[in-house]
Amino acid sequence: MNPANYLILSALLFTIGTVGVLVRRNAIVVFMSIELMLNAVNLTLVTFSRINGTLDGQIMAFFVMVVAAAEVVIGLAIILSIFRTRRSASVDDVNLLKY
Amino acid sequence: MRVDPVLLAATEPGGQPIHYAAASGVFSLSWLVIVLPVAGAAVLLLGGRRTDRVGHIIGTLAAAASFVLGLVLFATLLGRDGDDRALSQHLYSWIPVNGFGVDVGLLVDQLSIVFVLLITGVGTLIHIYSIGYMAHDPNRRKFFAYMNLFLASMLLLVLGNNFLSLYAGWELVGLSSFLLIKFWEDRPAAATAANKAFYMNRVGDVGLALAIMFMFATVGSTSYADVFGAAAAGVIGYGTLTAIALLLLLGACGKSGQFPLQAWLPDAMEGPTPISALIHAATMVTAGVYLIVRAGPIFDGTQAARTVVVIIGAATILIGCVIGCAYDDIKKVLAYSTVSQIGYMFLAVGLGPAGYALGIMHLVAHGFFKAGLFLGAGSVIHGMDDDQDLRHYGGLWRYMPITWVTFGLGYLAIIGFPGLSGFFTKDRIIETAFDKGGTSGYLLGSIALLGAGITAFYMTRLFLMTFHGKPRWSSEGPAAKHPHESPVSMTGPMVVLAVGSVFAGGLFVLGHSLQDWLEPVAGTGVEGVHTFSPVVLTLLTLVVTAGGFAGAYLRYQMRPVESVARPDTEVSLVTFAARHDLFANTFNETVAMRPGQYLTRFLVWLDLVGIDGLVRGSAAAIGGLSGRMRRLQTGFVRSYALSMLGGAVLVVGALLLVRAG
Amino acid sequence: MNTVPWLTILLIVPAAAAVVVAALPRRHATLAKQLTLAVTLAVLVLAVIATFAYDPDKAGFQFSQSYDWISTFGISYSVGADGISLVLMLLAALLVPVVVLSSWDEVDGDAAGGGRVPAPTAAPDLGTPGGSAGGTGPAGDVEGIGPVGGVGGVGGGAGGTTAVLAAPAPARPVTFPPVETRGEAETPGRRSVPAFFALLLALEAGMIGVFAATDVFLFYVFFEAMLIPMYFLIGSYGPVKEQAQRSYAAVKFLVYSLFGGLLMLAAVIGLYVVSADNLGHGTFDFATLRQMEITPGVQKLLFLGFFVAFAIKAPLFPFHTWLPDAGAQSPTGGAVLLVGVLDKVGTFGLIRYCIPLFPDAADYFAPMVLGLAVVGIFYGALLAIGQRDMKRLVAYTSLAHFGFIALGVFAFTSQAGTGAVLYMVNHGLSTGLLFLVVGFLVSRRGTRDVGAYGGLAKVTPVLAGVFLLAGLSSLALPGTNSFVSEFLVLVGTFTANKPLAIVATCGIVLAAIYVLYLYQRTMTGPIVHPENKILHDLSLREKFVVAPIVALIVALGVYPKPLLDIITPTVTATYADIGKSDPAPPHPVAAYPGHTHPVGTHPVGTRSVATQPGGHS
Amino acid sequence: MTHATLLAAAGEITSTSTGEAAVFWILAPIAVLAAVGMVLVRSAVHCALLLVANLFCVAVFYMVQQAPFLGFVQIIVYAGAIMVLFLFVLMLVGVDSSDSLVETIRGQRLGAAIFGLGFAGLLVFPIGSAIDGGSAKGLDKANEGGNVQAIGRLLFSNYVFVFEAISALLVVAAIGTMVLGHREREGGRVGQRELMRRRFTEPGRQVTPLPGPGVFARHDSADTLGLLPGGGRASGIGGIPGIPGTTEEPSVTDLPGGRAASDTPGAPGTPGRSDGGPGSAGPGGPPGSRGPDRPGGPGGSTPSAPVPPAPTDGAAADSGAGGAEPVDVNGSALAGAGKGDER
Repeated sequence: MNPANYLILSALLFTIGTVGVLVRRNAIVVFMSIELMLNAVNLTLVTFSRINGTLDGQIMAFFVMVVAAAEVVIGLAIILSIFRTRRSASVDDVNLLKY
Repeated sequence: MRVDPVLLAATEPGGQPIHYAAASGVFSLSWLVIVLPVAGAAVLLLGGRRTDRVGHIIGTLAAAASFVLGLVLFATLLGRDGDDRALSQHLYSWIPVNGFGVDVGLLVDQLSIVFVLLITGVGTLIHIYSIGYMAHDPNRRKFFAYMNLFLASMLLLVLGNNFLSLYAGWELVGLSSFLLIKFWEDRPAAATAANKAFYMNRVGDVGLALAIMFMFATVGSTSYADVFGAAAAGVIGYGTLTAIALLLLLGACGKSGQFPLQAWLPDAMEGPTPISALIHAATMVTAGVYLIVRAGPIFDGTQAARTVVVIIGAATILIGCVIGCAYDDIKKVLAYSTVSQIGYMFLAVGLGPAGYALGIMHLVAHGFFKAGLFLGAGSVIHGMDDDQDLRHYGGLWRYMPITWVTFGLGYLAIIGFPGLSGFFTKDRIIETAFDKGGTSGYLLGSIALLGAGITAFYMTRLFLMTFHGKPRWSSEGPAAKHPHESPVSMTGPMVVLAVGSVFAGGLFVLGHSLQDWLEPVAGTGVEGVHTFSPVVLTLLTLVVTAGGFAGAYLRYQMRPVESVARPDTEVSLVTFAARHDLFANTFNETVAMRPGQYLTRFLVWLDLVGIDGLVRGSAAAIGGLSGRMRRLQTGFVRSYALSMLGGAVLVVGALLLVRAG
Repeated sequence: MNTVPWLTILLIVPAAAAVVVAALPRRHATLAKQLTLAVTLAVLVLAVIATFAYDPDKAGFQFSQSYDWISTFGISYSVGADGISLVLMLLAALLVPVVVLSSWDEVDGDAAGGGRVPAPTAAPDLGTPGGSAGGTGPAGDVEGIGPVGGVGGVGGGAGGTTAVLAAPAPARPVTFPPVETRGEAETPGRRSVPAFFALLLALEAGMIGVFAATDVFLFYVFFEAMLIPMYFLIGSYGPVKEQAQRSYAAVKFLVYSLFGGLLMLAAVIGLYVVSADNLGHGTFDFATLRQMEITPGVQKLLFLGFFVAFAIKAPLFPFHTWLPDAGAQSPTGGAVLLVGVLDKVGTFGLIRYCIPLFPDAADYFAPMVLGLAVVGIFYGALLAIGQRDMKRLVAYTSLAHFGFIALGVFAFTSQAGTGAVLYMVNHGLSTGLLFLVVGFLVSRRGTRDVGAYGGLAKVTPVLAGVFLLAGLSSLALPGTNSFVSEFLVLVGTFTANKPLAIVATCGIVLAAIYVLYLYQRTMTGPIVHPENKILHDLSLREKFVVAPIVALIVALGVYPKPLLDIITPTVTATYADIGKSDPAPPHPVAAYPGHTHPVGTHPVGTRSVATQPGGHS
Repeated sequence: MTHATLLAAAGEITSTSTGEAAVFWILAPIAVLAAVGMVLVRSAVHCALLLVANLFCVAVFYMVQQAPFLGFVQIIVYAGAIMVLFLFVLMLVGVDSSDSLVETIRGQRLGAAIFGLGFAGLLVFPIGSAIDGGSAKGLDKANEGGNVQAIGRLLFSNYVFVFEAISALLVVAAIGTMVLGHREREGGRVGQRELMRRRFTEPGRQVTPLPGPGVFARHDSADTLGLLPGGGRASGIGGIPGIPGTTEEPSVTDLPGGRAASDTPGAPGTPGRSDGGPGSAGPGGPPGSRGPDRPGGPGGSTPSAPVPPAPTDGAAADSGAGGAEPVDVNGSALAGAGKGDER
């Protein structure tokens, strides 16, 4: 077993998250996909932390989590308030800002 | 005022240096001759309506003061030696740019002083005349201001000691002429005529300007001394010399109303009559003659240019005469008479040094009698309530005797009645033309002779139709006319001019006085072999003149004159052509004006649709393109995310490729 | 020794005043006016003092100052004046107070309204955007993308073209249906007076800066910075009723200028790169750059970058179409400054930057430029003759004049070059005056259409007189300032290139036609329109506005020596620097005994060569 | 991290313990499958659950990789707090809603597939090619004295400013959420008494509680309202004949768009409500649906309350009584419309 496998795994997870963002319309699911991507990144950071033998990667991952928490709070609040006004949580419905 | 102590020297053909002595004494005041009228004009123009009441007096005084100063200068010059009569005064440095150092300087010599006297003298008289003539015009002050401006410009023209000063004066007289022709500017005809005059003058000015550029490019200077020195020393190539001469001639033609630029002069008669007398008869239009005489050293070096001068002179004589016979407008007849008389002068000066003095002589004499004639015409027009049509006159001698007498004397002078000015001056020109020898001599002489005959014809026609015969106007009815003699301020100058036109020619010819006076400038004509003896030629001229007179007398005195001209359809082809200025205007319109208008319209279209269309087209293309492109901005976050991912793939791929490669 | 930082003072005073004036609340309009006038007059006084402090016989830049600005790229704030830039700064400093005074009531618009007669809106001339270029309008669905929509969205398609073709030269009332309805009745009162004057002040600072800069990058910055106030002057303070046209004109002006400016920026950066290659360290310092040898191929590219920017700015012939629109849609003061000073930046750039920096390229492209110049002379004149919109007409006359200037600059003789620089000043005066007078007319009558006038000389004699004088100066009558410069240009060109000079000289006939034809149509003849009978003549304020320019026009025509003395050494040095000397006349005039003028033999003069060490020569 | 250092780092990786390998090879497929499932399943709740599964897997990986602190934080914060928050919001928005998986943007799926594969390829293959058994330094030394302590030391020494900044960020986020969630009260404070009075006096107010989600119309009475399959109510307040099939169908089919059909049981597979493309998402709809009192629909219909429980929204328009109301075309993705698609 090679630690680099973690990297491949996180690459896969990241890509899956990306695709999720692209194909899902429900804002909440999109948001979850983003969380998935963040996790993938965190996994990378932790793996590299291990490879390099320093804890900085873990610290970084920790910060990412905190930021993700903040982001989730704000993001969900936004989704809610959009839902309140537009009766919809579909990202496709929020398309007024266009040509 | 700094007086340039350095002598401007040049070599003349004989190899002796000519000195333009530095002006000193009274001559250091010669700038005042110009500045006085400038000051008059400035006071009148800037003073505005405050100077309305005294405007005419100020203007006249300025002119008169200038004249007096001119007389003083003349008298002083008389007291000097013959070779020492050219005085140059450096005033200040005008356009100093490295090699191109043009100064404002004056040259008082025999030639310019003659012109100074003519300009200020006749000018003063006409100022006085205008006091009466323009008495009822609300803008009389402006009129006098413009007249002063004209005097100053004309004096600058003749007094400058380099070609650029001359050019400045040249264009400024054009301006004054423009201002005065359009003086009654609410008349569209006047405005149009003024513009036409300015345009055609400008065409001539281009020639003059180019000539000056040639001089600078060839000689490195524009001052008379340098240019003439170089011309006389033969260092200017023949081709260049000819080019300069022809360009000068173009300028002269424009200013003097010579063929092919003669069409503006008759139209210029839209201006007030005193203007016609001063500018368009006596002074400005003769500037071309002055130019050619002044530039004598240049023309001396190029026979070709001189031939062109002669041809133009001869052609213009005939053109002026023929058209003069056809018009019924008193001022237009006089205008065409002016054209043809200046043709005589051109003919004379084109004949070389032998003719320079004759040309000047005729010019001065013509200045007197033609100014007198115009003033007389003005008096008649004034008396006939601004009616200018000869066919509405008749039998006026009874009502305006002074005008009749003075006009008559001018008339006799112009047709060359023995003993009067024209007789002496014009006959000499005809004589010299014949003396040129060869076929060309005969041809030119014959043309001049023929011109004299036709002149006699149309002037007699004019005189008879105006003052004699039965009145073709009525003193009753709606169009009642009350012809009356003009006030003293008008008749006074007429009398003076009449006296001048009687005696001037004789004075000049007696003992070759003017010729001798001008000799240092104009050179001496080689006394060639006479083709005919002078006596024979004089008699011949008299016979031809008498023939012209008789023809007119028979036609216009013995037979009644219709008060309405026959319509164009019933007159002969020649008359028709003459009435239409020998189609000069038609020609100008067809060749220059119409194509110009079409070109202008085409260019306006081209600018709008072509050039600006290109600009706006590209703007519209970009606008349209962005209109399409913005459709890409769908508003769907997921689309944007997809494109971001695509971008990321591209960037990462490219990076990896670069690393791998 | 000059220790006073004249140029920086000249730059800062109006800039600071602009900020102050801009900060004034709207209701303090009068205060803003007075403050602006006072400041601009002060700047004028300072500029005059600086001119006296300037020593024309010293080579190089004077009043120089240099401080590091962006030292990483060798950019510095460095200013300096030579003969060319000094006179142009003087011109700018002179024209701004005149403009301020002339615009006194223009923005509030009530005081001038005393004689204003309600008149039909100006029938825009054939060239206004109304007549859309045939079918080139953008698709109809493109709307609301700003002024571009006004370009051709208005378009009558091909109909516009035929209408133009079929239109006879006289009276063709062009209506503007879609735009006119869109241009809502904007009252002049909605316009901020302090902002207007602040813009003028900012413009003045920009103009002085662009002439004073001796760092190429700084020059570029000022070059672009000037556009901003001008853009707002046109876009916000143009004719009240022509909302669409004026924003069209403003955008056109801006886009044109920016396009050229960007090309120049590329060339400026190119210069930096070249200097980094040549000198080891990149620099934007003009004095250093001009002594640098650049390979001809690179020179050509860089030259074109600068040239196109300046040709647009000036403008020269094919790049001119923004000028008539901008000129017509500017407020009068803006038009005066636009044509009087702003456009001079183009011609100034030609002689200051294009020639000394890229001598080989200048040599190579000179025939092209000269050709464009001559075409421009005739093209501008003919189009001016064909205009019915007075401001457009004046703008087109400028095109002809810029042709003369470019001709002089690229004739490579000291006479022509001096003439060209003097022409810049003179053109600022004469065309400025022309614009002012036209502006007076328009403010009285409310229309720019020539057909609405006629016979005004009887009603407004002083106005007519000034108008004529401005026109005469424009056609270069001797005795007015322009004559000296035009003749110098022509004579200088003639010594270098006879055929071209001969052709160009013929252009002066057309100059007479466009000026006098305009005068004839507006001032002479009977008064056709009854509204014109009650127009009032110049007021005292307006007389004060025109008086200094009139005086200068005559004074510089009679005695141009002071300016020539300032200009000539610099111009001579510029040409000497690139190895150009006046062609000597073949005739050895110096051989004449006792002749005082050493004309022709050493045309460039030894002094100038000696004073320019390290030049190309 | 450049490619070169990546390779260098990878070069040092050594084989790890078999225990770890076992854990990895068991959990990695699960993690991937959970992730894929999250993307594919329709129900948002299922998505959330699958994500939780994934998070757990990842947490285990953390622990295996000598990051026990992070692993627990992951479980507590992510799987615990954050996912709960998600689910909470899901409930607010409508728990019974599921996504339509019909793609509405042309080429979106294809593009996503291509670029996704490309991206994965770009990420994976360089790494895969770099795997040739190096040695990882391991964190044994760094974790001396405990992972938590080590992280804490770092956090409060090297990263103290970042830490503080992050704390500030959290505060800002909290405040931001409050701002976003806050709604200004219009008029004065309305008490219980007033609310009650309004409930009974104002026309068109809902007296009874709204039906619970997922309750179909077994009966339709004043206290238990009938619910249509599409989420709409079968009738007005206490309207007896609200049972589907017995109510006037035309009033349903009168509604514009394919909406009615999709809500009708007989038309499965019709593209969902938002399939009309962007154009149908007119801005006019949503505000209208918020209007507190719509001008009376025939029969004193049932306007939805300003902040209704989930099922009442867009579905309200389905009822024949509410037919006068412009259709809330872009109603809830989660609530009403999804139902039709689900079939």
